[in-house]
Amino acid sequence: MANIRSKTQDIYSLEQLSSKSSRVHALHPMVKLISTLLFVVIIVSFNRYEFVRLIPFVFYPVILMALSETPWSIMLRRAALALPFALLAGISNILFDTDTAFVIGYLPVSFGLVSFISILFRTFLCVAAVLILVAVTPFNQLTNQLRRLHAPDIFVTLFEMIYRYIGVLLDEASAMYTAYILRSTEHKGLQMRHMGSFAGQLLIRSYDRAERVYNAMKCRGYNSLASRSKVIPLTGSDIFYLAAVSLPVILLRVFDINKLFTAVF
Amino acid sequence: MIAVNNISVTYPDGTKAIRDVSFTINDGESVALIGANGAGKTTLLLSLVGVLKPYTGTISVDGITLERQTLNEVRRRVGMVFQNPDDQLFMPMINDDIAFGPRNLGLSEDIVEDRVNSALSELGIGHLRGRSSLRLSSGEKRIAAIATVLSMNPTMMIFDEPTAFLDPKSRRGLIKLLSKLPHGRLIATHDLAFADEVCPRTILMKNGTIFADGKTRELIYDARIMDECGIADTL
Amino acid sequence: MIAVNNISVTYPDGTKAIRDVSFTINDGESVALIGANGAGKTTLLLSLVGVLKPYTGTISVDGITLERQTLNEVRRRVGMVFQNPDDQLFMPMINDDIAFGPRNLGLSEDIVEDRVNSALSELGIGHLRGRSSLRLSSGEKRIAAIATVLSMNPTMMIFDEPTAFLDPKSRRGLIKLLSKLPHGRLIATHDLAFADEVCPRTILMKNGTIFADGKTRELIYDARIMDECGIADTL
Amino acid sequence: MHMADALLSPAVGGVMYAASAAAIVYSSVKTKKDEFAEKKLPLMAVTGAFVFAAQMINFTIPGTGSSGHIGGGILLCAMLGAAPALLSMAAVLIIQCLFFADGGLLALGCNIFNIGVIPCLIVYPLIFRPIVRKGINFKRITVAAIISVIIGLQLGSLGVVLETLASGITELPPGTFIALMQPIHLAIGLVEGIVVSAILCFVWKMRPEILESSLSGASIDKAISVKKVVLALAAAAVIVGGALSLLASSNPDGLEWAIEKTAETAELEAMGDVHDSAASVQGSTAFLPDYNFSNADEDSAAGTAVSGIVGGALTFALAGVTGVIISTVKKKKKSAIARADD
Ligand SMILES: Nc1ncnc2c1ncn2[C@@H]1O[C@H](COP(=O)(O)OP(=O)(O)OP(=O)(O)O)[C@@H](O)[C@H]1O
Ligand SMILES: Nc1ncnc2c1ncn2[C@@H]1O[C@H](COP(=O)(O)OP(=O)(O)OP(=O)(O)O)[C@@H](O)[C@H]1O
Ligand SMILES: [Mg+2]
Ligand SMILES: [Mg+2]
Repeated sequence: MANIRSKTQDIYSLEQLSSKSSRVHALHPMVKLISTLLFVVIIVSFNRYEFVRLIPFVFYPVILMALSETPWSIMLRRAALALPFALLAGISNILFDTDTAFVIGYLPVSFGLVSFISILFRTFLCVAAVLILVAVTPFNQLTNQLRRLHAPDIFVTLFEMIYRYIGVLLDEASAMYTAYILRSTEHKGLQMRHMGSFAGQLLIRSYDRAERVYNAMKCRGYNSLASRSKVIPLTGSDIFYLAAVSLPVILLRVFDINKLFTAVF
Repeated sequence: MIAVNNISVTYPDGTKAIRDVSFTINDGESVALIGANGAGKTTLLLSLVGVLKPYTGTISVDGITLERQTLNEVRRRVGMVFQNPDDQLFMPMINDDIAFGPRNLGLSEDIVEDRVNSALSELGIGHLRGRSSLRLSSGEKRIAAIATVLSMNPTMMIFDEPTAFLDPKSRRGLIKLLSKLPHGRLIATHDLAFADEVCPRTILMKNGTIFADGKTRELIYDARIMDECGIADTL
Repeated sequence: MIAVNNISVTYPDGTKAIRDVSFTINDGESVALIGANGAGKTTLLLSLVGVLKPYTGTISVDGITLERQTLNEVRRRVGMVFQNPDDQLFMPMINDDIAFGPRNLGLSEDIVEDRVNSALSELGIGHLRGRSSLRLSSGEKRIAAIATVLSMNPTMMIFDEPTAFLDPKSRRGLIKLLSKLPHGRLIATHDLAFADEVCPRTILMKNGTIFADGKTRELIYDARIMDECGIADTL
Repeated sequence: MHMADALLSPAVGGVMYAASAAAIVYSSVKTKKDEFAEKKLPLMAVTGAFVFAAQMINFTIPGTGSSGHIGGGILLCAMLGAAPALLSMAAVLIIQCLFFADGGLLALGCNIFNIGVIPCLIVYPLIFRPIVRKGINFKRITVAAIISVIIGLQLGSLGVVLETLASGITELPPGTFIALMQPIHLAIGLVEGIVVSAILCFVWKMRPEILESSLSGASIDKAISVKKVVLALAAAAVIVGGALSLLASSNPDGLEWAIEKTAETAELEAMGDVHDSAASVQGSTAFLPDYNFSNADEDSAAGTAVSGIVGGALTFALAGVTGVIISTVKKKKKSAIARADD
């Protein structure tokens, strides 16, 4: 089950990335959250034919990934994961939207193709933005911010605990799966008719684990869903970063920089 | 000081897991709890911290009788380290886990921070602070789990099979660590050599009752006694 | 017979878990695999049954070289008992679990039934037949897990920390059991006393390489060698 | 079935965010009122993580050779009850979005709604619970699980279709889109339903008390009135949707319209006449609104296209160079520090 192992690996490598120290890592988590959201919303607000106007936004991931030392290999792998759905919609655009948008030399380019490329490129930009966010922000800082945004505390704590136990259960599932395939020599992979007891076992074991976790929590005085979060002060560089990201992004949305170029040259 | 008087514990399904058990552990004393699988060790430990409610009998800690109203007071004084550290480390980062108990006590963030720092430094694991428990070694997880209890400033510590999962070196590290901590403690274990090294006194359990309570050396090397308890083995 | 020739195993993230390891285990031979946490024991075992693919080198079992085409043949001959029996018992009843392997070999129901019965009686756990693994003790689970492998009629058995979770008596039972089974075996363990009793020969691992390979007695009592492997401890 | 950001418009994303947020807050309040809330939290967490892990386990579907995986909503509901199940499912979806690139940040609202709210707050109380509550047994569990999973998946994929169409990113005609999505999800739903029912039957056989306790009177879902949930969701959606569609209605591109209105930007003047001349064509054929491609003026369109492509290539190159420079400078600095340390 390479699948399960690689997922565990994914959490692990992000965990390592987010605990590095760089200027971007040191920024206030809220600032990073806001600028990421702003970036995604702006990207998505372009209509489907505006590929050219999206291009300058590539500076955002390029600069941030370099500053935070996030490797491109992780980035490309994730973009590939997000691709299938985008491809489905994009290809259908090629099929259905066949009017010619413009002609390069003698080669007609359809609107469908333009929107296809633009959908793929948007996918890349959005995935990159989210990846950068989690690669430069330790998980507990993210959840702290959720608390400060008054997300229900029970939900945030739940979120933290699920994140923690995903790693544990993935390890268990992958060990069970290995034990399974070692004795299922003639078949490839898990058979559907065994899925009930296979997953059922894992589920009951998880249930018993929950009981033990609950005991461990109670022993350390857990009896309320009280809110707890630490306030991190905003610094000058946080405000500078917010401005440095949002100004260009908003300006690029309002002005068509390509047009300015054409006007100048 | 923990004083246990004639407690019996019955599970909802009717299993009588503990029957009429009494003993006392003084401050600073180190006691091993030995018994076959299913003898009732875990059940006994869980009732000491009020997770399971005894059917009859009383438990008191530092003179405070364990009841509904004193539950928090008792849990603050008696810290329990669970058998599987993965059950005890449930927050994303180790420092959150260590801060979990003190925060629940309602301490201010400054004091919580202090507690976390001193637990980390006392156990010599400052480097684990911002790490997630996701990829710690078994030995590191075990020590982190102890830190989560230490930060509550307990007077008494309870361990359920602390040497499980450890390689010989980490096991040795744990023994060194325990010899440095001043707390009174009760340690359920199958590792007789470990009990011998760490605990001068042993409580032997059999089928939910106390079969013997005395000097560790005198009990675990006595083949007849060990055999009667169903844990016959040569060291 | 297992022959391992210069294998190296690298995880997808670049961790070089095994480097240039070679050894041979003859039929009926009993070998302990000892090393600190993270030394690469589990990785080595998993590559012997073809779960992990070595980067370089070859593995052969009874003269059959482990490759994609011979995977089934090799797994039929080499049975692996996992560290945690819970991972290995995934069917509703113990007898389903034991029958699982033989059924997948395409054997007729009669033969499957035979195999189940002989595995159960060989291990003396006939009474567990119709029980669910969810309600067994740790020791019973361990033996049931061994039965699921035994029913495949392997020539070689591989164990990953078989004494974990066991009380002294169950551990003793396991030792007796192993001495009765005729299979060649490789046993990864942290339990040095166990290795001493069960395996005349020991392979010592350190950082993914073989540090020493020789008589168990000569290795585990040699404080200098054990210290260099990072598992220094007195028995 | 996870939706991606690239296929969404901000308006649709925003509406669904509001609806899902309302559902989460609602479920949090419900869960907290439950006397077992405290105890339920670790249970919710671990079963949530279970659903995540179980989705990684692919199984082979007999006779087809293809593989499937389980859906979590109904399974979680049966274990936990509706409101806690929604919270778990939502948390799992957020983690999938942030850490595994499954579904986008803006699409999170849609995904929580399609995969969480629909099965947990609508299908479970209306279908699963009534069937099973009459008296729990293997047959009822099986029937209830299969029907609920199928219906949940049908509604969910319909949600995907509607949300995508409303965003106007794809050219697929609605009929074709639905004809493509629904049958596929019928098949998937059947397989998932069978697997979920098998898991629940296993749990029922081994530990009947688990399923009983989530169905029993002590559980919270009794308190959940479907009507109230639907009303709350509708209200949230109408408010946000109304605000956003106000912006969107006068111009296909709401955000741009808003920006133009609040700050009389120079953009309009700059584009000036070209924009005007193309405007009529754009209106009828949905031309690039900001682009001066027009059939009437092919030469200039091609010219702009070429300059656009050249400009785009230059931008990419420049971005690449910037990245390389930053990385190099950082490396140099690092090795300088390392040397200083020696
Ligand atoms: N939740 C439960 N419900 C019913 N019976 C239980 C429960 N937990 C434990 N028991 C039973 O109570 C008895 C004591 O179990 P306990 O876990 O305390 O033993 P133990 O000494 O800790 O064993 P081990 O060495 O295996 O950890 C056993 O017979 C066990 O089957
Ligand atoms: N899936 C994986 N991906 C990457 N590295 C891994 C993976 N599994 C194990 N490792 C690494 O490979 C090395 C060997 O691990 P392995 O589990 O084989 O050690 P071990 O000797 O079995 O240790 P233990 O005594 O704790 O069981 C360790 O450094 C470990 O961190
Ligand atoms: Mg126990
Ligand atoms: Mg191992």
